Amino acid sequence: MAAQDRLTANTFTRAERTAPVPLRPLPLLRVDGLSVSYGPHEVVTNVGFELGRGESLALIGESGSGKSTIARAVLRLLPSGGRATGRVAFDGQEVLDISERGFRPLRGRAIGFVPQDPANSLNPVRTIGAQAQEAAALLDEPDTAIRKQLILETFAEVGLDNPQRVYDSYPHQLSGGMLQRVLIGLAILPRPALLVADEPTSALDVTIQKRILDLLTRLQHDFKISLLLITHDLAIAAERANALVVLKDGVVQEAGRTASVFSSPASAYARKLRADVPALNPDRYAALRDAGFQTLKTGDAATPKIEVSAVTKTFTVDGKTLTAASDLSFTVPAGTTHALVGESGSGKTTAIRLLLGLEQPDAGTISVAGEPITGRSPQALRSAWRHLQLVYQNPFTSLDPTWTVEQLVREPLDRFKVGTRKERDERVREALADVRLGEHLLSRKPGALSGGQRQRVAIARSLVLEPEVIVLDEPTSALDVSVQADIVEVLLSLQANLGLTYVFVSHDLALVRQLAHTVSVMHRGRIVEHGAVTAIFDNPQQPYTKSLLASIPSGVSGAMHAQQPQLKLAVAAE
Amino acid sequence: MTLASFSSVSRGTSLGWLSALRAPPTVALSFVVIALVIAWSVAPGLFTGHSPVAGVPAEKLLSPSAAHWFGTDHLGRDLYTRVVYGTASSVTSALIAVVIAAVAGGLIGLLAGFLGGWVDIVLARLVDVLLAIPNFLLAVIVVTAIGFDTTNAAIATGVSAVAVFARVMRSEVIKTRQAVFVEAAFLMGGSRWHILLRHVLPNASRSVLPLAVLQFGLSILVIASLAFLGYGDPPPASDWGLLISIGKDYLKWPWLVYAPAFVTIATVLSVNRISRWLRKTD
Amino acid sequence: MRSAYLSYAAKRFAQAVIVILLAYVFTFVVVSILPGDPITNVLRAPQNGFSEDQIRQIIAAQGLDRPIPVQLWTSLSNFVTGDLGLSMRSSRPVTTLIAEVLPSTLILASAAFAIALLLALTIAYGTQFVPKRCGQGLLRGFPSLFLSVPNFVIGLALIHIFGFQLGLFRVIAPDSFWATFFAAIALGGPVSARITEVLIANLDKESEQEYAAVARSRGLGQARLFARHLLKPSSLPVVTVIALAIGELLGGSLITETVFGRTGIGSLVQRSVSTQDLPVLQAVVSLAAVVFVLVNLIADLVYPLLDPRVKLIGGRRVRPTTADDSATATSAAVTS
Amino acid sequence: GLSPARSAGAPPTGGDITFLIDSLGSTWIPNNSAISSFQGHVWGHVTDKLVYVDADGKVSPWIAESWEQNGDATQFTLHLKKGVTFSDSTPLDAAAVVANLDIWYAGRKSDGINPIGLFPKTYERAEAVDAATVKVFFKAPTLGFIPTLGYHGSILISPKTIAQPAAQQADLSKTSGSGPYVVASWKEGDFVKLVKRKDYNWGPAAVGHTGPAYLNSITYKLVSEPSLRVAAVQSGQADVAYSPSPQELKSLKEAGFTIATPRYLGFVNGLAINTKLEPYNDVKVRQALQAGIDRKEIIDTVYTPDWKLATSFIQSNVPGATDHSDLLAYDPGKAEKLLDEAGWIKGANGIRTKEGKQLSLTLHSNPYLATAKSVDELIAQQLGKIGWKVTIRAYDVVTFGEKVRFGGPAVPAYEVTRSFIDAGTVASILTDANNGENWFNLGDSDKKLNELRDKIAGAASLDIRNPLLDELQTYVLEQGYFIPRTQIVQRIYVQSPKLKGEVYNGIAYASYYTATIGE
Ligand SMILES: Nc1ncnc2c1ncn2[C@@H]1O[C@H](COP(=O)(O)OP(=O)(O)OP(=O)(O)O)[C@@H](O)[C@H]1O
Ligand SMILES: Nc1ncnc2c1ncn2[C@@H]1O[C@H](COP(=O)(O)OP(=O)(O)OP(=O)(O)O)[C@@H](O)[C@H]1O
Ligand SMILES: [Mg+2]
Ligand SMILES: [Mg+2]
Ligand code: NI
Repeated sequence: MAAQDRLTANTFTRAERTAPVPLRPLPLLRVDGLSVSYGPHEVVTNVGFELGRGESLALIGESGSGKSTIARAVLRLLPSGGRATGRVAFDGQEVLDISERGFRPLRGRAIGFVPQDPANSLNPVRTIGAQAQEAAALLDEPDTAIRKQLILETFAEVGLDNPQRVYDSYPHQLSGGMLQRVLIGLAILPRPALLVADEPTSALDVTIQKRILDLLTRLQHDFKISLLLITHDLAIAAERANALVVLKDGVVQEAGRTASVFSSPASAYARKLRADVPALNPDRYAALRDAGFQTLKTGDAATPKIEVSAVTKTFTVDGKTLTAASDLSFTVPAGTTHALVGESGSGKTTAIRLLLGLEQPDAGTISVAGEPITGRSPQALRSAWRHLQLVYQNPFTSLDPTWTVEQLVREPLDRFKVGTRKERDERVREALADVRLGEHLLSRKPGALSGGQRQRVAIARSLVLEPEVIVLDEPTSALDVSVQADIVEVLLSLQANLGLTYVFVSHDLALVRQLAHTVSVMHRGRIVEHGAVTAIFDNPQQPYTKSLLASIPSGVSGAMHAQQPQLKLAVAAE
Repeated sequence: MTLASFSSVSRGTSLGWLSALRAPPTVALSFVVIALVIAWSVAPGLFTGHSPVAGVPAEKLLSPSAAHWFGTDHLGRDLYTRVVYGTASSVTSALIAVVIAAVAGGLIGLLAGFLGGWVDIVLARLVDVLLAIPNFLLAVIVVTAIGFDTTNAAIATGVSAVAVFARVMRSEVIKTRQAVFVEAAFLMGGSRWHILLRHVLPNASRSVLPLAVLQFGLSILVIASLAFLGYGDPPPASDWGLLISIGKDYLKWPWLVYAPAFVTIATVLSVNRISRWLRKTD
Repeated sequence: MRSAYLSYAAKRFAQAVIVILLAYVFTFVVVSILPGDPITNVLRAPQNGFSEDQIRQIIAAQGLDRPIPVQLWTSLSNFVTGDLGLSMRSSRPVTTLIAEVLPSTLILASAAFAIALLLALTIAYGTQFVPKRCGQGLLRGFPSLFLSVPNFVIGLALIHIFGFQLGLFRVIAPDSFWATFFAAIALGGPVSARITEVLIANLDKESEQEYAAVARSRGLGQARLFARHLLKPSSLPVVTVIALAIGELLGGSLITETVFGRTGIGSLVQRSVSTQDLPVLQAVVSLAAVVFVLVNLIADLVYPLLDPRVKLIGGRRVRPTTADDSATATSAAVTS
Repeated sequence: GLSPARSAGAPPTGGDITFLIDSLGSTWIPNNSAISSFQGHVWGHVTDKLVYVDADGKVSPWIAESWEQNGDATQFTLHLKKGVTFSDSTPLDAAAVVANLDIWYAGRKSDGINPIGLFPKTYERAEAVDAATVKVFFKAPTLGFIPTLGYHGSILISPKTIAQPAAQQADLSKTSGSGPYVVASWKEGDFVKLVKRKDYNWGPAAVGHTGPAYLNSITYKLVSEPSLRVAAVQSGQADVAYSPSPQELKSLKEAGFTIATPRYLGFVNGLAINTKLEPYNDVKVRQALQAGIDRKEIIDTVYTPDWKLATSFIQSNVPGATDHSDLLAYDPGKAEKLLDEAGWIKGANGIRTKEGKQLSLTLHSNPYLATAKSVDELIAQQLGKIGWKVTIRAYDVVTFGEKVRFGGPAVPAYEVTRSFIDAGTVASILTDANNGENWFNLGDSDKKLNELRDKIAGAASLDIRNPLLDELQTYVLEQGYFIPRTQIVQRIYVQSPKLKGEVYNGIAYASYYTATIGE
């Protein structure tokens, strides 16, 4: 399949070279036969695309597919060891093989860059202002006072409330969202012709994410900036870009206008990708989810598995008290999935840590399967944990890197002394099979597993005890959509078969909608709204819930409404 | 046996050898040097036909030649042979130092980091004291207190490095203790000690390994310096440090200093290179 | 914020005092608890011709037959009042002995420190400007070479080349400029190598950081990137390493002073160690501890002022660290 | 060249010399430091002694112009030179001498001032008869008293200095002697600078000069590396290097440097055997040891021809020493035969065994002698050939003092390097009577040795004593009680050819009192 794709990409570039369309205006950026390798490993192979002036193009693909690498090759910012071959023309000028000195004038002035990770993209020991002055130096403006004025104006433009304070701050004194806006501001300050934005929102909350994407779209319009947007979120790409390039393992799978790629994806990969995006497929798991729910409902739906009543938790930091959970109450019937949603810092993790007894509440009671959780020592909680397990948010940190998969999955059985040796071996294999992991992985260590495989190991580990309740803290937020889809499927079928009760934490409302039965919306430590998923999503009562729901990328491309018909793209299907 | 454990420490299983093969040329060269050093210490007899103790007094102080690669010493013994036979003791003493430092320091760091509270406070002050006394001064004081020979010099060197390991171990343990997988282990029903031994220790030890390798090289130098000050084994021992320190009295015949010094430098250089490589690949 | 700083400073100061006292006790314990009675043995040397009875009288006259805890208590209480006692070896006041040799060691150590720092900065910063093809690797290999050569071999080689062959200095005048200069090179070499290693590691780490790439995307050249962005964050952690290196200069002076025939703390220790001259050893160790603790105290107190990320919480220094501080920590720890 | 050979005409005065030394000892309290072989150099120039003992052991007048003793050697009368002063202008008179004799004998222990260990313990008291006459009383006959006055420890110090507390005495610049030089400045562990005393006028007649010294100053500078000391002299940076490595001497001599290897009066370097310890309680084993050491090879390999083969167990320049080279010849065949007879049979590995025990010998290298380890290694090789298993132990000075003792149960062979002035003291050291050191762990068990000891102690004249001494030497060597290695040269000097006229005394110290430096 890869060979096939490669062929098409080649065909395209060759066709372009031999028969250029004479009347077509010169594209701002043209990438042609670009390959990049790190040492001996080629991670980007023969990629080509074009981006016209004032247009936007999204590079999409799962993690590690080479998106950032392409962006960096274009920007000539490959890390040491990276080597690019092929052709990259900016405004008709070949940029790959000119000298660093020759390329430098383009930097910032003509090509702006918004990096992926706002927290690490500003020098931590210099003030924002000092770094902004560097960007402002690219303007032909000798007067520092005026330059500062321009900086402050730009900060205001990107929606920073108090530009002067931001100017004087050090990076660590600002939140991620603010930093991301600063970075966008610094990138657009010299009014570049091309803006390369590498996942500008992946680290942010949905609400802020929407604001930033809106800002980029607006800037693109206002200043006629071309946008090379990199994202792994198909929904965002669909909403924001005129054109798409779908990558897998460094090879272009499909490229074309957003509308056509979405309406009729030509490659199997793009089709699967589209199907896995929750926002585009809200009812994908409805049948699976409700099947399990229905069977149970007839049984003992009356007895709630989890009861949380009037729980409050405050933390004291720097002498200031912070209420992370305030008067939380909810119940979860057996065999159902309850979701906790809310933006970052709203108290979701705190709620479930209280639920597991990892933190003790200041007030309120919690019981799981009739057993009280509150007011017990860790030793006393062991018996509760026998039936109550947690899957952590981050599969990269929740598994001991020195243990093998077998040891990891076996550990709870050994600790709780479940069954005989033989039976334990048996259970480990069953659990791995449940999460669809092959036995060949048994002797691997987490370092040799992909993120999705790791998270499945983590789930297997919590399943192996056959607990009644599993708490999942954003179990898929670190993963690609396709992996996420696999895991969700596993979870739902297990629930259907075993009647498990889930508490599911997520900030991805689209995902919640796909798999939860009931939901609590959290905001600043409080539950602002709760009830059945369908009821809340279809008819939100609270303004906060409404804004959350509005931020879900619809997958309906804004660009599709834009008037850019002459967009010409390398579309294999054409 | 100690040597076998050293080489296995360096990377572990067959996978380790694969990556060793893919190592940069300088690292590969370093491994070759270390392999040679190990071979010398395991089977010195295979590398030379001379005796390290009995010389021909009439052939004293000959300059390097085909017959005597490193020349002969003041009693007519083949210096190359003495270097080869001295390897085992040099390597062993450096190992003793590292083991003492790593085990004692590691234990202190482990307990301080994991138990926290007053245990941490008490141990931290102890480590501070050890840190506050310059390493070499500490080694000299300890070796005078326990007597002068190479093993004691190794012990003193180890003691002087305890603080370093304790510090690194403690910070690693604290880092590890806060790791999510440690909390997860509690949820899996693990007891404190189980978690300490099976989760925290192996993980925290990983960054101690390059340090231990580095310390190995450092120990060779410190023990050599102690030998230079006269705190080494009696003759006819031929540890590298002793050879250099004997040679320095015969500077008119410079190979007596420079040949063993060269071997020492090559070994330490290789060990340091490997340590740096380990740190990078980890 | 101010009060947080003051309470931090007070706490660090109290710790420092405790460490110094403990170092004093530690030396006493190590030297006197372990077997071997140096005084008696020196007296027993056959050329002295003392009878056992005479030896016993001499020991008793100096109060060395009292129980160890009593001796410790006496010496500790004297120490606290600033009385360091008499050297057992030469019978002269320890304060005089130290005062006599301290200037020479201070000169050597500061020269060594200056050279080490200069060398380290030149090499480390040099790697930023020397291109890969024109010997950057050589420059990078330099510190590990210096770290692999026994310090006394460097010293002997320097003396032979510069002292005898080139006649730049006279061996019998080790306090002359050139003699001090080369002794400082021998002493400072390994220290400079440590600092260089940490600096290079930090520079590499920092230049791999995203912000460096982002700054470059704004059109900064290597020189300005280095001066504006990399210099400060990569040099900050070195403050800690430097503080630890001071201890090594003191320890290293033992060898360097012996080799170069200088009189200083190092050679004083060497002389005292062979006779287990406890009062002198205790004084030197405490002095080393004082220096170490003071320098670290200063480093710790200055650090929060230099690095805006550092927060002082409840008398502790907290830095929201990036992933890889352990490399620096390791090298820093090794340096001590 | 041990006697001052000088041409006629007034020698040039002036000049400064630098003497590189490996250590400057520990304390400078005169009593506690005087016998240290390092400080002896300085004391030799700063202080005078009552009598002078030359390299051949001949005693001649110095501050004591003449002396008498009573018949049983229990009372001595010393007549002092007049007009002698200490550098603090205190006169060196009878009172000063009495003060010195008293502190040599008793020290001031409560103040940390030790007695002089080798000063006769039979001392009773001394009294000043008049300003220039001192009478000394002993509890028992003490024939060696007069020579002892020329020994290291017997340095004359100003009574004012003697009266000072230890901490003051430890400051060399506060100590006054009556010697041709005074301490101008010093720094512990670094250097001692001496300048000449212009009014000095009481040098020992034996050195042929009594006026002020010629050289203006002498600086003793500590350089601990032997190769550096030598290189400094070679490159003209210094004038004398002390204790070079013997291996370097040959080329130095060829390059025109003066090499001095004066021998002190005393025992040769050798091993005192513990006769209580298996297998050395067997005379055949001891004799095999005596014959199994190739003394010539030691000199050829470790030393140079400046070293002399041992001819007895005392140095050949000691009055009364006789030549017993025949007893010390290398004869491995004889050694093997003796061992075979004693039942030590060579095994497959070349090591001899008897009743399952290996024939072993542990040598404790003497920490005071730089070449000791090399010699021990060579001996280990030589004995190895005839079936001995030799182990070498090396301790520092402190541990050596603690672990290694004459006749100690773990020490089969104690390495002796010891100077003395009078051979009469030798015999009494060998057994345990009268506070003897009991070198061979014989106690009182060897009748013949006891007899010789008593006869020698009671001998009232040298004519009676010398034949007895010869008999003692033969007996000790024949019995293999003492295994000589080489005559000892403990002090080796490498000297710039410009420096001439130095004198070596009976304890092999170089005195530059008579030396001059040319261009
Ligand atoms: N500095 C580097 N050295 C070696 N390999 C690298 C380096 N940077 C990236 N890679 C590899 O190149 C491949 C592409 O990485 P890249 O960062 O371009 O992916 P991406 O699509 O941006 O992923 P993500 O969505 O996670 O940001 C990956 O396999 C990655 O492991
Ligand atoms: N141990 C703690 N000490 C102090 N403050 C804490 C602690 N744990 C959480 N908080 C604070 O409580 C608030 C709620 O945090 P929590 O982790 O529950 O949010 P969340 O909804 O899980 O956010 P995210 O989506 O980012 O995971 C935050 O302001 C957080 O800083
Ligand atoms: Mg990326
Ligand atoms: Mg959370
Ligand atoms: Ni240290």
